[in-house]
Amino acid sequence: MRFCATRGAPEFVLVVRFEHVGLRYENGPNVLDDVSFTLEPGSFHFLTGPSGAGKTSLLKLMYLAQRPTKGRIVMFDRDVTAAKRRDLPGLRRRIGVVFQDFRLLNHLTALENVALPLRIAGAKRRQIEAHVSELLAWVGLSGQLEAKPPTLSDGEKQRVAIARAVIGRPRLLLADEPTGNIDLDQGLRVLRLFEELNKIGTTVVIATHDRSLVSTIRLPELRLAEGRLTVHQPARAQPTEGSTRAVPSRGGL
Amino acid sequence: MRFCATRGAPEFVLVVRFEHVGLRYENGPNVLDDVSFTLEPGSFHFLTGPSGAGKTSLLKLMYLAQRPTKGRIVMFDRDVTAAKRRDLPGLRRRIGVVFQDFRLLNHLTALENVALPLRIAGAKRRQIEAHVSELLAWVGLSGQLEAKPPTLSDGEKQRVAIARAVIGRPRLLLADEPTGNIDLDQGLRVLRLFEELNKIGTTVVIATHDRSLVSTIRLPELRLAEGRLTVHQPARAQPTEGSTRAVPSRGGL
Amino acid sequence: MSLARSELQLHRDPTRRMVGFLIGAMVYLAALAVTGGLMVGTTINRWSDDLRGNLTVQLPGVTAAGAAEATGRIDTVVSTLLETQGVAGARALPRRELLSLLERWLGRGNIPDDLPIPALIDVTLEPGVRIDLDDLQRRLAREVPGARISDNGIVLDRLVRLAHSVQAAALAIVLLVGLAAVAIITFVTRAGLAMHHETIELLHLIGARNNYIARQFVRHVVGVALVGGILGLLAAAGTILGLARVAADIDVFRWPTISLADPQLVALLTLPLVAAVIAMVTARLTVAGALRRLP
Amino acid sequence: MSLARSELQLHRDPTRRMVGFLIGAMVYLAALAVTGGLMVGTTINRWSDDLRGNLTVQLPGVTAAGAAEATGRIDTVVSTLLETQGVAGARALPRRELLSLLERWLGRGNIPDDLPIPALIDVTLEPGVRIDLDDLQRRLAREVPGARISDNGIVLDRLVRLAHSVQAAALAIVLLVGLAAVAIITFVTRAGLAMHHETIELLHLIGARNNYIARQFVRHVVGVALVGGILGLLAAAGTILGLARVAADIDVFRWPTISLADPQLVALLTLPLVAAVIAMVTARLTVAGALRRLP
Ligand SMILES: Nc1ncnc2c1ncn2[C@@H]1O[C@H](COP(=O)(O)OP(=O)(O)OP(=O)(O)O)[C@@H](O)[C@H]1O
Ligand SMILES: Nc1ncnc2c1ncn2[C@@H]1O[C@H](COP(=O)(O)OP(=O)(O)OP(=O)(O)O)[C@@H](O)[C@H]1O
Ligand SMILES: [Mg+2]
Ligand SMILES: [Mg+2]
Repeated sequence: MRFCATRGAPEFVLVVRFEHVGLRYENGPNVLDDVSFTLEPGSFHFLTGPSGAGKTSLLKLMYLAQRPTKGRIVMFDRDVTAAKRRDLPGLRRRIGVVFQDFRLLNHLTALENVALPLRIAGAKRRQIEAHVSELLAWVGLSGQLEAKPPTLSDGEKQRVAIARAVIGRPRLLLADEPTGNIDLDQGLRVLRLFEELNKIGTTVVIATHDRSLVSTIRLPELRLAEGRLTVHQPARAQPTEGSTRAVPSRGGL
Repeated sequence: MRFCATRGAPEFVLVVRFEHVGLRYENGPNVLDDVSFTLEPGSFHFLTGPSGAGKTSLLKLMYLAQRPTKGRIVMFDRDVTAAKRRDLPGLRRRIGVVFQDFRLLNHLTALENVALPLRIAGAKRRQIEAHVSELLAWVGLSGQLEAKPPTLSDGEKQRVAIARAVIGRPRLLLADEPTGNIDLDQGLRVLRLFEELNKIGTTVVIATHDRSLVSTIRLPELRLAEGRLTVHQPARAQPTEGSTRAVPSRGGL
Repeated sequence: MSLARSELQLHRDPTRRMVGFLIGAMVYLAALAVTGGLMVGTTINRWSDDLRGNLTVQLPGVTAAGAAEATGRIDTVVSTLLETQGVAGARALPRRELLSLLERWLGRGNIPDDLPIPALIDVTLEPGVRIDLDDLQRRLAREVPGARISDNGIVLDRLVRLAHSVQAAALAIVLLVGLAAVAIITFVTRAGLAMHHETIELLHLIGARNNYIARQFVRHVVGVALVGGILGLLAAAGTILGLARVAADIDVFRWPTISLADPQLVALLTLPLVAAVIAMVTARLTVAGALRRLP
Repeated sequence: MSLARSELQLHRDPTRRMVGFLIGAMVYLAALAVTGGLMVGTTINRWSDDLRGNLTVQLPGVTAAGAAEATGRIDTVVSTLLETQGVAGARALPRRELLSLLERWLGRGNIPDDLPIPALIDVTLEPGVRIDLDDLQRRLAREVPGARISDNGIVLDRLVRLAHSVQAAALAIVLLVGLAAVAIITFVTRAGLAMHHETIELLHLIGARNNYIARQFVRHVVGVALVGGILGLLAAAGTILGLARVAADIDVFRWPTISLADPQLVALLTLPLVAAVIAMVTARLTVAGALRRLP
């Protein structure tokens, strides 16, 4: 799978910047306490932490599904904590998300599910179809283009969800446990897809507790524990093709 | 967590026996082709295979959510392919299932979700509460007894689902990717829970593609590939406490 | 820390208010239609009752002076009438009554004493009896020359036809509302079950018996239907009493005064029960159908 | 391999038939209520029109012999009346007509020629004019001693009050059905949206604008409302025409013949549009509300 279009100068200097961000759900404890970090264009990170540490919550803040209780969040050089509601859809279209629970629409086929982001962006129907079925073939679902999610295995659903997240060639890709339901082989294949995207400038964050994944592919790691985030650089360079241009982020704290 | 009640002689000779079982969904290809195997009381197996191999489908046949297209299935010494509909609930109550997608009821608290199998079996409310909260504490959710699933992290949901599957001390425990959303530490803790159950006679089948799990705990493995099932014995005895009385199953084929 | 009563938690359902409201509305409409139908039917029946089995016998006019002499003739006719099979009663209209009727047309004080006013005898017939009028006429004329029977047949006929039409229309409306109620409850229950499909499936998979699942739905739907139905009935009672008050002021058409003790209106009290039964049957069938589709 | 028209696929929705049916039913009921109200109102207006602006002037009775002599007096009164402001017409009831009225009471052939029959003059007033009856009475009595005005005031008054009550009741029913329609559409739309909550949330999260989401719901609901409304209206038209045929047979009460060309009935044709607009507004508000609750 090749994402052909490459662009010249990036449209923005910063993809994500958290400044002393705190988050608590109503009458619960603080999930995030004081989190600061920066993601630059073209960076590639793992987001790790024990179950319930707040990984999904952190991603939610990034895909604008949640507002922080305190602190400031800058996305694509814009302060989203102060942004107007009608500016958010534009920002969201630059972000691709693989949800931990897939969130596929059960009444649509795999093809239609993956096509959604293109439809919303107003793409032509012809273009959509060719593009979508190529991508689905790449994740190994060429035989199930017309299958509805309830008839797919969980690993298949996850791959549809991944295809939907990347189809729009987002500037920021957030994947929540994207290999939790697929085996290592397919997991590595998915990672290669993410690397392709990363090569053309997409910033990637993968939340996972799959230590084998983290230890196979050496990437800087955003580690969440007890509401705080620390950045860890890999011990040595990536053992994979060396194509993931992971830019060390200037982490906060 | 200790399951105190132990029984004398088992109520049945065979827990599961598949005889030349085949399964295909309407106008799809054969998912299972000719699967034969036997699970004896107190056995403990992994069920492995690539995504889409039919692991969930095989489990569905065992928890009676699906009827085979061909072949015969015997559960607890009864031919379920010929059983009357009204006899099925009784059989189902002997089976605990951890669903791959959790299937928690969103409008109920964690406590109520876990209590469901006991309520259905007609247990007293008092007994239920103490028992359920002890179990939830054991899986690390003592602080979230009253939380509804939508406010839980995915790992937390999975642990609620696990608690619900084991609360009724089932004779057969089927877990579909039960550690997909929790980290290795908690995964091992959950496995220890399953081992406790296994010790008092519960037959356990865990579907997973987590090779690190399979390689850490050496158990016989039901391997699914291209519609066929093969049984693999572990290279050597279990490295854990030695408490998992895995009985080698006389696999079919 | 406590366990909820029912795992389906249907009482927190978003469709709950809708079901209650719709059932209430249907009961309301049904109650109004039934009452309206009863009222119109009763009214027309009264009108026609006033005429049905009524004959008027008319004797030649007499002046005030001859009134005393006429009394004998009137008595003869009345006794002849009373002997006739099928006649329930016969009453001579007093001369004063006739005079006041005439004054409407002739103006008060304009009736000279020497105006020969016919004697009118109001004859009530036994219900359901058809009398041979020609024979009666002949017999009366033999006794008192000039006695004539005037029949209200045509008016009566018209009114009976009208009564039947109105009652048919009322029945049609009640049936229609009833059908609508069944349809609505079915649709709403189905939509509710569609929302709960996953819950039903899970309960089924972990070994709940069909009865256990159906019971919860039925209990919920019946409760909601009863409450909605009772509220609808109360609203209908309010409306009916309000209309009754207005109608009582207007006796032009002789509307019957509505009494809620009327046995037919008491039957209305069963409407919420009917709604509850419809809801129960619908819910039970729908749940059973949904469960049958499960493995 | 093809892409669906709309990602919400609302046309496969289980609530679809319910929405259509309910809207149809509401339009049906509203149409019947409006028609019924119009009919009753028109009827009573006719009845009262017959009386309103009607006076009867009565002159002392004359026998057949004195009839010719009386004609002069009648003419005097008529011309006086016609000169009076507010009087549209005055017509003496021919003696024959009076006689036939009297025959009802006195029996045919029973009216002696020497019966002094009063002359009655039917006076039509210009609509909306109130005449000083006392003054008129005095003037008439000066011209023709014994002339008296008899007013239909009491009957008229009653009928006007009845007309107002009935019209108020009809209005109340129409309002009620309208409110019920709004409530039902709101509930049904909400239930539909609750079912689609996850879809809406996902579309929102991947960057769909509110308009994009709302448009699909609105288009769907409006389509369903239009179809349901039109079917409901057709059913109502069928019922009304059926009732009209029955009513035409019965002229006892002078029901107005119903003509579907009546401008007020033509207004009924807009009911499906009204339903569609209600549905549109409800859907738009509900979706907007749901989206506002999202981050
Ligand atoms: N209800 C269904 N209707 C039609 N096809 C189905 C249905 N359920 C599963 N399948 C197909 O059957 C195959 C096996 O599915 P299954 O869910 O059993 O796989 P699995 O081994 O559990 O995979 P995973 O590891 O991804 O969960 C898949 O190709 C899937 O698309
Ligand atoms: N909507 C919510 N309301 C209240 N509490 C919530 C909500 N969502 C999450 N939480 C709580 O916040 C904490 C962090 O949840 P989160 O989903 O971010 O964890 P996570 O790191 O993604 O865990 P996992 O690896 O299990 O997915 C958990 O304790 C969870 O119960
Ligand atoms: Mg998470
Ligand atoms: Mg599976």
